[in-house]
Amino acid sequence: MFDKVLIANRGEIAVRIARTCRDLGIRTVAVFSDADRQSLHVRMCDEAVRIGPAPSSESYLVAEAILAAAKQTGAQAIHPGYGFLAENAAFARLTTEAGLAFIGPSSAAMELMGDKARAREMAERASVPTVPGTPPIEDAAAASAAAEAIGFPLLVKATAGGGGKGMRLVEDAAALPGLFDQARSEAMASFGNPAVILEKFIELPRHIEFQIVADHHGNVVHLLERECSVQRRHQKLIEEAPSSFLDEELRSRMGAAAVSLASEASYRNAGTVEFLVDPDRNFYFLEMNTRLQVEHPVTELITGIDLVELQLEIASGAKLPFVQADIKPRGAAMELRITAEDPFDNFVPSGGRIRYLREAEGPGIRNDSGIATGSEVTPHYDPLIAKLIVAGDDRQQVLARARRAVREYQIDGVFTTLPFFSRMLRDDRFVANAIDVSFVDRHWMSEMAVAPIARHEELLEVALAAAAVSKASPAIREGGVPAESSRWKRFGLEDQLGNR
Amino acid sequence: MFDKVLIANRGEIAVRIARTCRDLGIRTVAVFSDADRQSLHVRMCDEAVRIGPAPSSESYLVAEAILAAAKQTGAQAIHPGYGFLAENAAFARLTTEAGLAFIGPSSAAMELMGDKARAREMAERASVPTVPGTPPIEDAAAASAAAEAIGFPLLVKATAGGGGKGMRLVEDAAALPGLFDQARSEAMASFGNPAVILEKFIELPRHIEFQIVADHHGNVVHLLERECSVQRRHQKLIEEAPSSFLDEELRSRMGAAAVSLASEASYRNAGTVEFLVDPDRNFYFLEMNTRLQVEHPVTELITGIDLVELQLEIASGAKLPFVQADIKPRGAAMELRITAEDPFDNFVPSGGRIRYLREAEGPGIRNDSGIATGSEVTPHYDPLIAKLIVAGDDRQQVLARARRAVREYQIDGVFTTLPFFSRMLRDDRFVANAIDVSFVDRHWMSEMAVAPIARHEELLEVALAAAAVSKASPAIREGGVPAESSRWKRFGLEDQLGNR
Amino acid sequence: MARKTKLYPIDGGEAYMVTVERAASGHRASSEAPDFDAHVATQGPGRMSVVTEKGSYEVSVERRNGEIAVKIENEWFRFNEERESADIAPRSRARAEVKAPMPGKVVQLLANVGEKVVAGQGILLFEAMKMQNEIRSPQDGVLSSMAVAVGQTIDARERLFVIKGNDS
Amino acid sequence: MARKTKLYPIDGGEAYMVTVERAASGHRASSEAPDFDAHVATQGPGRMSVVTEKGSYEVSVERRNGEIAVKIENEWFRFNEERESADIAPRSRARAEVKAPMPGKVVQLLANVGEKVVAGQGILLFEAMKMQNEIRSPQDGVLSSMAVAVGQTIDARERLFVIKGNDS
Repeated sequence: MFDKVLIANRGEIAVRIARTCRDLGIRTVAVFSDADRQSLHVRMCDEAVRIGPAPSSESYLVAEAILAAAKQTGAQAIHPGYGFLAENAAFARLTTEAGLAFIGPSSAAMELMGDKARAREMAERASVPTVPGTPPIEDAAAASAAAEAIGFPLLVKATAGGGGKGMRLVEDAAALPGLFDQARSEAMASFGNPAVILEKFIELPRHIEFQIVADHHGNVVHLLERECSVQRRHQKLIEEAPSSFLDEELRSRMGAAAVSLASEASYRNAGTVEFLVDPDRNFYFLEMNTRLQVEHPVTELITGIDLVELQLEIASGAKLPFVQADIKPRGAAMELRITAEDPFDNFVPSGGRIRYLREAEGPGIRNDSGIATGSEVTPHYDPLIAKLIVAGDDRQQVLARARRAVREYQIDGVFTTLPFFSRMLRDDRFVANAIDVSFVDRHWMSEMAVAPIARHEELLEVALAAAAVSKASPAIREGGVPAESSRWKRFGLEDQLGNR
Repeated sequence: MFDKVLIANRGEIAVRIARTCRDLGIRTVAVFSDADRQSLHVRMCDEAVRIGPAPSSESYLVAEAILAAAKQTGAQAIHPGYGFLAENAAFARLTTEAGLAFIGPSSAAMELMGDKARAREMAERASVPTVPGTPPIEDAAAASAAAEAIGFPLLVKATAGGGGKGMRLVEDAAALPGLFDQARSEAMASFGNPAVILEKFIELPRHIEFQIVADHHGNVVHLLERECSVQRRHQKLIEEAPSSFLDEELRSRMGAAAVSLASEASYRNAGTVEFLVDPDRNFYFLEMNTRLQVEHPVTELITGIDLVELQLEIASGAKLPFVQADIKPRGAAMELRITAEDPFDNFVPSGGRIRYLREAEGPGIRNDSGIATGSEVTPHYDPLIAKLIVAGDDRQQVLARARRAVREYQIDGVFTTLPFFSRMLRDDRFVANAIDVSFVDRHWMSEMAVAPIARHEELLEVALAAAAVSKASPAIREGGVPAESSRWKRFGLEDQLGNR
Repeated sequence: MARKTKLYPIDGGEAYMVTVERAASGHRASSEAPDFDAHVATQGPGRMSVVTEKGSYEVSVERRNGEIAVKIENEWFRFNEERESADIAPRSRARAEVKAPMPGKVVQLLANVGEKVVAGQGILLFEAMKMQNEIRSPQDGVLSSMAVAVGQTIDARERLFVIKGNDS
Repeated sequence: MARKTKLYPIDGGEAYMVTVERAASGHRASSEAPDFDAHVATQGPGRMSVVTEKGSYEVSVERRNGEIAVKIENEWFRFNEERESADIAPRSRARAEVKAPMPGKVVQLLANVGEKVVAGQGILLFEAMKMQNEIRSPQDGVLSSMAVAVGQTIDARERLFVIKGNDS
């Protein structure tokens, strides 16, 4: 095992990795930008090296600076966390060339999975279902014939396309010829290339992913699934395991598909195979993430495995200490991503100083956080500040504990997604797991965020009492914060107030 | 199940009970003294009622005030926690007579177990081993004969005694006659009653206890053991489960003894049977605690059972949802009791304001705390302010995580037992579990507390840097605290400083 | 000493009248409409514990620019300290310059220079902290100038665009 | 502006000389004996992060009565801000009155009135917060009066006993 590991990341994931390293007696090296000198991850590591100014393009994304820090401190391995350089194949290669272990897959596997076309090819070779589609099609008649095999609804998509240009949703066979021609014309106009393909349109899909781990000795095991369908514009907000949408048969087939893909790709270390699952329980390979996921703790809680420990062991050459049959879920778990965003204002990011922090605690609660009382939330990085992870015997107990924990959790100084969770965890559709990846986009701002406050009259009285004491008693120190870090300082708003 | 429960307690246990109630949708009523208006348990309950001034004799110990609060709020049941009125049979009876459920055993069972002689009788009837002893003995010859059956060393103890008067430790048969006569004379002089008994002297015993739960339908199950041998003057400091001192055979026999005793006593709800275990693995009934224990979370972590939930279910008439064969330990757990005491000054209590609190978090960590940043630790109540509970696959992982967690845990404003844990968790003897109940008394103040600081030179440099910046930069806000709540305000010390 | 305190709903309805007086361990706050009687204890900046006959509540209070925002159980209640008179009510100004609130990148322009816009209308898409956000017009008027282009990286407080009011 | 700062070990050894200067995000502190160069960042009252070539440390600092106490990894380091001169060194005073530091109960008397006692000697056992603690003599002298009896309940600041100094 390594004696010293450099953690090429910041925030909650750097803190989380440092904890397991310390448990294993491994010394940790933090890297930090000028904006992060005060950050929790610097305090939680055994050594710390400055790598540049605040912008990540000048610090956390600079491979040379990170490798220099590793060399300077004598680190033997680099854990990239997620984001930043975690899926940068060139960084993985440079790390290995510098004689250090990269805690993740080979750069070749990262390159392969980073290329959507090659990843899809690999999935097909591994007999993993992909979204049914055609090669480029030239005319409407051929399209109609091909459409029979795919079924409706389907998408006509420009091969050179992006951003919805040259794309048409086709509901039935009658509409195909017209929309096919429109798409070709638009593709020609937009990209100078009229080539289009047909692809099955997955309606109301769920996002369900499988955690896999693979050692350097050819062993690949999946650690069950995570249901991640609560998303806003493709950003996950809540993840849970197991998915109550899967039965044992489907779980077993999807898990086998994930293992097969990883084996085919000679994948090493921890990775995640993401699938879309349609309401009829058909699943389709979406992509593979070649790193530790934000949501890995839910898998840890239902399997009892420390994934970071396993990553370190695999990277140092150990064999997997279990086989597939050993992996049995115990209970259920859910992760809530607490970000510094205002869910009532379309999740606009919020910066400022954490004036007060009291995390939820007690039975079934795990906290993976990157902040503490006094921390500054700066605009430079991802707004994820803390993860609240809840375990229990079953989904019902997890939901109850999560509701309690969200109510208990106190963060003053920035807007957070806690109010989103407070309402979401009580939503009948979420409680019934009757959701899909577009649920939040369809229902939050238009309906859930504007729904009246429950127990409004009762809470209004309390609010009036508190506001009146605050106004009437200048002796009481207020919750005011310096102008440069105010919750009110948000997009445009402060300027507007200033202009009044 | 109940709709509303009054929690007749304060601090961490009131908070912990409130959490499970909220998980179950049960409304909670806090009671508080004037010293506790700001306390966390008031903020964590759904309702709160003042029951009197700060001294517990005028608030938390006043049965009438608590029953009046229950009546006023319409609570259907009272959870007493531990301490205060938890083992007061009269309070349990008054509660029942007021038409409320008492979440604990019957007052009859509490009275029985609260009387040491009757409890010992009950144990003998249940064939549970007790410390071997004799009835009162009149002369040295009879004593010598009786001593043969007990073996040496043994104690000669005045039946009317207490505080060591009329007590002699006898190492061998030759010494018995002389010491026997001395003890009788001293007993006569001290208590006017020369009667003495012989009792086996248990050398270097461990304290190992079994959690039992019993429903109102005659079912009794034990939830395995807790090793609680790390004690200072009979105050537990660290508890863990399972005990690595027990093998399966002994665990099974001790567990059966605990169940047998509870059955014989028609015990209901949760309780703990405490045993002394000698180095030869003989065990002896010590006493039964008729309430939830401080250290119940270690049992929760190795069994996956929420004991407070189970208490509430039992009290509302439910049957135990498991049988003995279902109870299998998963992994290991350890609890560290963080008290406001200075371990370097003989554990003298420390009061003050919690200026900064950051609990340890991450994999395997559970916090049950009664404080938050800004809390006052007052001299009125037990100095236990927080419990750090650690779970893992086995004792080795638990120890590693506990060391990490203690290092990570930050409390400013009062002295705490964290430095004790920091040194204890690295002690070879503790790591090997080669301890007994007198270990801390024998080794802490004389040896471990005065051992040099590890990595002294390295940390001294850091201390000098921090102290120099603090002294040289008046601009930096200091960690000074108001005089009335200072860490320096301890027994005698402040007055002495003031007199200089 | 009891003191009457007025709080104005943010939406402009009738003012609430709350009586505040000192009490043991904090303050007592009471009102007739709505009818309540609360004990309020303060612990640290902006953190309060409120106990009424109905329940016990943990509350966070923030004050800024004459507004009092109260958070209870993850719901927000907002009041004005003073009634905004007609004189100081928001109105269209001659010129409103909108600046970038934090460093980021311009992703898309949503309005063209010379276009009539209304208050709250999105003018450009701005990416910061990995998220896209609309920067909106603070008032009705005309988008008179655009200082940035798509793809441009912007520092905090850099000017983005100017809206000329209808009055001007 | 570099500034030399002296810190005196609590045990009275040689003073440490540390140079402090402002630096980005905090201060730089350095010394020749022992030889170190540290970056110190402060976050909130008494909380510091120290980064040296050897490592990264989280530190808590408390100052009171001319003493600076530093906590690192649950170990304490204590310094005096000023060297105590012979003039202000602790000495026996004419009379030292010792009061109860918190409410509690007298459990046992450990010395008799008229008895000669030394600084640090236990005078009585006091129970508070469920724990028994020795109240000790602040100086050498004679236990001249005892204001309390075994079993008596005492309020905070109530007088317990008086020690008369040998000088008097």
